[in-house]
Amino acid sequence: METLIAGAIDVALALAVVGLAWGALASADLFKAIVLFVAFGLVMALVWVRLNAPDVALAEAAIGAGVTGALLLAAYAKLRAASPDANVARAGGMRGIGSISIRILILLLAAALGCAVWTLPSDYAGLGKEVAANIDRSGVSNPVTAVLLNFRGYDTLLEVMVLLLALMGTWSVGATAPQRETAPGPVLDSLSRLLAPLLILVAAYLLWVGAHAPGGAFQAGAVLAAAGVMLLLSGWRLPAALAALPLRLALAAGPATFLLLAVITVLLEGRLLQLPPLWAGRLILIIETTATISIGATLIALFLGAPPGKEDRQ
Amino acid sequence: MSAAFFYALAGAGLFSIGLHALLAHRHLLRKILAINVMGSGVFLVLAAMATRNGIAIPDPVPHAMIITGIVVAVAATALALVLMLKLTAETGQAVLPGRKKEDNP
Amino acid sequence: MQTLFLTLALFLVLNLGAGMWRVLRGPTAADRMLAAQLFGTTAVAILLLLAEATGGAALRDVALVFALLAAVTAVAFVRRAWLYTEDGNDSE
Amino acid sequence: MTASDYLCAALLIIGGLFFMAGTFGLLRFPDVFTRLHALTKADNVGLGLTVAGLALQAESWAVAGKLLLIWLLVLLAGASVSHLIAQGALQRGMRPWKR
Repeated sequence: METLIAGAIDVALALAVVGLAWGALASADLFKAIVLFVAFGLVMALVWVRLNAPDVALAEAAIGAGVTGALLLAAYAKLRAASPDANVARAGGMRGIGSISIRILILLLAAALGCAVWTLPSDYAGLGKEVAANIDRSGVSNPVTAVLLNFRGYDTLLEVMVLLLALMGTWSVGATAPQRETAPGPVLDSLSRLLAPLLILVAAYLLWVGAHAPGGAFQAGAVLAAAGVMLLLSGWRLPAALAALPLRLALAAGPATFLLLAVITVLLEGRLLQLPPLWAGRLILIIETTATISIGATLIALFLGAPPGKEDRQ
Repeated sequence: MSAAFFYALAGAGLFSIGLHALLAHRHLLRKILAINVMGSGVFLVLAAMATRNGIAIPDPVPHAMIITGIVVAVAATALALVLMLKLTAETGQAVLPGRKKEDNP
Repeated sequence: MQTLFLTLALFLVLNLGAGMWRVLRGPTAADRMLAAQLFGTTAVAILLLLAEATGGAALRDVALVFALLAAVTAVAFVRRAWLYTEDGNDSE
Repeated sequence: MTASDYLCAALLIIGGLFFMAGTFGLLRFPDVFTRLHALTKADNVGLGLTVAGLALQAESWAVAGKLLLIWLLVLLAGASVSHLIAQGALQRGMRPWKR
């Protein structure tokens, strides 16, 4: 009985995910597309839970609910401000023979992908055993954190670099359209005053809990970013004194610590990011703390768009 | 068939829907959403494949990759949105300049 | 009890599907946003039920993050996007 | 099943009904203000009863406290967002529906 109901939940969630994605990509109205996409992210978090991936669910929840929606809606507002008829974009899709042949090709591809997924062997051990066998030497007991920061630390190193690169790209494009905002008002003011400290607290909690349970630097960084986004939406601006050097230090802390550690481990242990088991726990905590600050700061800066002080507002 | 395979099929479906939207729409914001949907499809297949080891705890390596992927995707989305806004400010519309005859919408 | 938890979770997932109708229909942007808000609350309830049914304590953390961030998207809508949606601007 | 199990089941089922009522109201009510009313039923009462029912089953006070915190946060978000949207709708010249 229980497996049956659980199966029904799985079927309903999978259908909902596909339906929401379809709706988001097919809707004529751009705003509707964005709202459907936000809802899609929300349901994806439930799917991760059902697939037994609570770490991923946390990341999806924090990024999807805290950053993506605000990012898309702010971009939508700027887009409409820059070109008022930008919403009328249903015209100009591919037409005629091109459209039909594209559809046939996509259907063929979908069938091929479905076949490929279907015929995969249903019992494949993966790397779970290796992770479990070495977890004692990783310094943490949550296997996902162990993979992210110890066994495959180079992935995470590259990942924080990609974040920094994305921000450099964003800053080098320069300021975009000026943005209009409605007045914040007392309700929003008190809401952000209440939420921002709580968000920072929860970010710290997720960072700490990540050592032995779902959580970690990415989730904590995303929650931290949400705190910043919330404050920015309530009319707060980074004080000028913090906008220059302190902001850059926060942005660079994670990548710099990570790079330093990579160099040291290559010199001492002979292999990139091979953490000595005795020190691994403490080193991971240091990387994670700095990475959390940098990920949070980078995502906030990405939401802001132009470098603080350079954004031209009305 | 286990639930995981059903999710994997849904992932393949998401990828296909996203690819179609990426090719069929000219508006850049829709293309950005489409790429995100494609990415989610890939993540879904990865996570579904991670449950194949037959024990309660799935393979953590794909999970770590998905988390990295989610964060990279949001950063890339932010960059893409800024580029789109810049293009709109320059040309007045959020579409890539056409190669030939196609009239402006 | 497990059966009850799971049944209620399934019921709420179906509720989500019904709420999707309001996002699709609108008619105003505020209506779509309200439906998205209900999605968030329903997801929190589903997560709490699943946490109890499957014994996954981490799911409560996911629900906590959802609850904390429930307002962010809607605030972004009110403060930024609403000025430019079809119903939001008197001049349109 | 113990008495607290029965109470838990009753609370959860009534909570689920409030979620259904909220969704139903969101679909059936005529304008944004009445739909706000429907939405907050699910937020406040639906989730409140769900949390109350689950708190009876909680294995520790810490878990019950976390459940309560989650409910309070959703209340805060729901109330603030409802206020902001209602205020915005009024400013944009939408008038509450009258029979």
